[in-house]
Amino acid sequence: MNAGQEAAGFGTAHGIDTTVLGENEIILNMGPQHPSTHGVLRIKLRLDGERVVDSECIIGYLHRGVEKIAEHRSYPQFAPYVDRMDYVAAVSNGLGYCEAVEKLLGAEAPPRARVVRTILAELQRIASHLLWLGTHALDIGALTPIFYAMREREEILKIFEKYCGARLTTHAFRIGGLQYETYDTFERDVKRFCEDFAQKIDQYETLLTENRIWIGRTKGVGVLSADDAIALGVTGPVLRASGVEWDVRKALPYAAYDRYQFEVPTRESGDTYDRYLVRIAEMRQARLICLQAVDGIPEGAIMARIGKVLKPPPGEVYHSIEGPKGELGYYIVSDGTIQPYRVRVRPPSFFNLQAFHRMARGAMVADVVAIIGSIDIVLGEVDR
Amino acid sequence: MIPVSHYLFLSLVLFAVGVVGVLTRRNVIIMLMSIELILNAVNINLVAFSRLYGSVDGQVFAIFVIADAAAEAAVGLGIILAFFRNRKTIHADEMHLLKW
Amino acid sequence: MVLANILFYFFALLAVGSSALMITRKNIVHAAVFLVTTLLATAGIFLQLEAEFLFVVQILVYAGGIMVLFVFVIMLVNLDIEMRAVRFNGQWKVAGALAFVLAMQVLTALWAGRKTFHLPAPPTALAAKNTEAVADALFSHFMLAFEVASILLLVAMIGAVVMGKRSAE
Amino acid sequence: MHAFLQSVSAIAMPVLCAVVIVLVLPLLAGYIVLVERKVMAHMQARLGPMRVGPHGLLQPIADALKLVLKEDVIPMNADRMIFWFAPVISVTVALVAYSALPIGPAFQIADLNVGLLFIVAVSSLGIYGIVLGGWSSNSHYSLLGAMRSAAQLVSYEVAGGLALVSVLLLAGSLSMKEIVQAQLDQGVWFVFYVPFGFFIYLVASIAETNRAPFDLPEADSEIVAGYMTEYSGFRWALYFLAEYANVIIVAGVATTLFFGGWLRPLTRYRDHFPGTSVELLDVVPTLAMIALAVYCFRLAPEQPVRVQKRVMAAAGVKCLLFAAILLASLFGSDAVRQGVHGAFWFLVKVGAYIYCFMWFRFSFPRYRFDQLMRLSWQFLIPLALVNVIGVGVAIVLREKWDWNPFLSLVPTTLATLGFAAWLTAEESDFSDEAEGSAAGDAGEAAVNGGGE
Repeated sequence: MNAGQEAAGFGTAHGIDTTVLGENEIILNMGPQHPSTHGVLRIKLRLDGERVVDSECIIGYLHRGVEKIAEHRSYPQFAPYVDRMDYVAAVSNGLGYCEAVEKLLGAEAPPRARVVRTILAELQRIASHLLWLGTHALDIGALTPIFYAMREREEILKIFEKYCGARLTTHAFRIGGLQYETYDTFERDVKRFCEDFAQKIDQYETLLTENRIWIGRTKGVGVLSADDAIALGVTGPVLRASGVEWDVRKALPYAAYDRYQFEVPTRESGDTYDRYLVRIAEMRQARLICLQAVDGIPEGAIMARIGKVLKPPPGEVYHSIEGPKGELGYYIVSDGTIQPYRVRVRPPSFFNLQAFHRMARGAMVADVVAIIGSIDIVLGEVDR
Repeated sequence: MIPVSHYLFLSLVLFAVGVVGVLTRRNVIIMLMSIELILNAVNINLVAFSRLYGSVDGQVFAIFVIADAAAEAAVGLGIILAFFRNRKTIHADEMHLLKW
Repeated sequence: MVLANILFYFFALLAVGSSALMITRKNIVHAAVFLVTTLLATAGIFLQLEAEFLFVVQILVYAGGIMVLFVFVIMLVNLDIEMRAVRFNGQWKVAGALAFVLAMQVLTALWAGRKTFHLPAPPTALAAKNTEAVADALFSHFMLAFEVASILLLVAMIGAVVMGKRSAE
Repeated sequence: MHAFLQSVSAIAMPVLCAVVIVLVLPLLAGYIVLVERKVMAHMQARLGPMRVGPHGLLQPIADALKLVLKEDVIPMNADRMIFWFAPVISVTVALVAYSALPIGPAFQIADLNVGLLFIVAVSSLGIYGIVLGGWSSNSHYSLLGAMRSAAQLVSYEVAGGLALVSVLLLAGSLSMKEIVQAQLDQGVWFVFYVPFGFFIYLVASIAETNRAPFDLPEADSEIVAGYMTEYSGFRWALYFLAEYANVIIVAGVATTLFFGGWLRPLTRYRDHFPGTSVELLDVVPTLAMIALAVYCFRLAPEQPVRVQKRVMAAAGVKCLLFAAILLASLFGSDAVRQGVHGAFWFLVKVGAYIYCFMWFRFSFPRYRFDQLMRLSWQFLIPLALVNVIGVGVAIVLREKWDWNPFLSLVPTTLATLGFAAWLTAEESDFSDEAEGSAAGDAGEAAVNGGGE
């Protein structure tokens, strides 16, 4: 391994050498059943006392072969499956898939559908970040924020439920647009939520942002430099916390994002605290987008005319969106039949998790937990 | 009243046990613990005589002994730890090189 | 005072028994536990001798401080190797002889002084104000020794820090 | 034989107290857990236990039953003897410490003249239960928890002990009863004399009892459950009991030393009801209990099930019973009145202290280990030293130059405050250097966040 690769964090088939342990070193298996590995992640830590000398993420406990399943389902049939990848941000997953297939078909959803998609996707971003905030704070030992976060998330899930009948794995969109028209009080619900939500974020920040212990636990912990982040393919809030202003919504606008004003929050130092601040700021931005969008939902059709049986022309397409956790991409190859020839998902959690090894070196066991939390992984997406 | 000789006898037994421990065990930590036992036996003696003569001087001595034991434990264990780091053993028999 | 006498023999037996177990256990943690028991039994004897302050100091410093340090260090060193090692070295004869000689010496002394060694009735003033009495003696008559002891502790502390510090390997 | 009987009769009352403590404590601990869960729930915008009994009043009993009946798993490679013994050490030690705690002037097992030191000493033994339990489980999580615990307890004992010294200097005694008496004589709770002593003890006592934000030995999100990871069923319950027993102990010590123990607030206000010897303020406990009873009775009809209605009403009746006892004791002898009312005030203060513990627990994230150590060694211990020296100076001022006792301690408090500010500033300087300009721009979140 040359020095450049080492610097970029590309190990050769990386694994911990457990045969030779230094004095005072122990191997600690964190997970797959550990309260704060957020699912069934297993991390093998080589510890010197409480300091991490080396780490290895072992994944695959939740592998369900989602990509393989796609090859035996028709395009619309596969859409519900993508909800099960990042199950706390199902709407975003569905959005990415639907838009990718639309691109493959050469179709485009009507404006009304695109705006509604934007609203729901941004609400989903807030919901996902709320869940992250709660569990992250819980990992660091703050018991209370999770209940506040869940309370607000519940409001969002209620909106989803009223819209499409499901709360978690929503399958809210269809290829070509929306299946359902918005319900009567949709605008009012979204607006009321967004208006209340501003002060709710302030509440969370009161509990955490300037708390000495919180700062002590997160500042300078799990630092990821911008170069490392880019080299490792890290995206989303983790990347932006390292100072790289990259957001698919701005760079390659999709849905209706080009219509709205919003900022891409970034921070400089790329530590856990910055990732926290970036996500908090993103929630505020998502709220602003929702407020802008909900005021002028265009009238019109919600479904494009794409026919009953979807047979995209042979070819391939890559489409990515900015999911709550980072760039969520779908690479779909069509052979002209009703089933995709190959679907490859670029899950943000999987790539972000790669940075863990780099962040955790030299950290303490308590920091490991904070770092995992700050990456915001969902194992359903990592393992697919 | 229990005659003071009983206390002295108890002290003697503990002292002897401590001596045997120091001389026979190979593990340095246990040797150090045996030394603590010896100091403890001395303390019983001191306190018993303090009680016999109705003066607290013996107790004050015992306090000094405890302070000494604390110092000894701290330094002794420090040495043991350092030794263990370098040689991966805490056996007295293997401490035969006069260097780390 | 019958109860007090019973207590003495109880504590004495406890101390002797657990000290004997202490030097024979294979597992160092067990040995440490038995040493703690011995120390607590000794503390009981101090209480029975109406040295209340020393009783508390024994628990606080010996059992609660020094022995915790021992246990801590025991956990730092690798026990698996120890469990398989030979427990005793070959100095039984020397140890036995030395212990025997010591025992004879003390027994002779005890025999010689058997007439004088009886505890007088407790001087109540001493018992009631034990802590104050100890403090008075410590900070007047034994002031110099006290200061020396504190310097000793300081030196030991620095020494322990230097020893325990990881050298730049 | 006569001597033996005499010594037996001498120990009858202490034994009675001991039996009461051993019997009541598990129940009390169970209900503290219930209160903790309810308080936590209400702070977190939810209800907490509601199903077993009205408002979860019978939940502790159900929990206890469950724990006793659960399977008791011993890991295969555990050191069985020590694994079995460690929780027992924890509980025993915690219970022994109660023997010197005066719950009211009458209810104390032994008024040792080294009472305070005894409590501190015995509490320091509790560490063995944790360390040995963690070690014997033969699990890495347990061992990490045990090591954390050993280091943490030893460190915070120093800070807590030094905080206690400041009170000892003021009271001039180690006996718990005499410390309370000193506060009665000097007419002020010592918390007003040495607020920093109290602050340091508060922090140290949270750390010593392994409560959040210092609950590293059992930090569930990091090392699963620390030293308790491999424990289950009854043994686990013993650890739990020991933890809450220790909480009550430190609360009791803080109450005795800083909040006047069993003394009623406003001890100097001694107006009587006309024509009786009953003091006006002595009816407050009775009224409080009656108010509680009324509250229970009002809640009773709102309960959903008949059983729950009855249990709620029974709780009200129990409160009335307490009120009656408190009222009746007013007309009894002085000793009875002080005994009963002293116990009431003591328990109220202990409860308030424990409530603070809970409040902290739900508000703060957890410290990291190095931060925890730094807090103790680089902040609390120097602060406590300055405080103790200051109190010594104040006593000299008071005794040699006849200063007003309160006035003499003002410089001490100010000096300690200044020192604390200096230490804090030093620390943030240090972290500024270490981490660059990152510190202090937390408000920038709002800048990035935009707004309307």
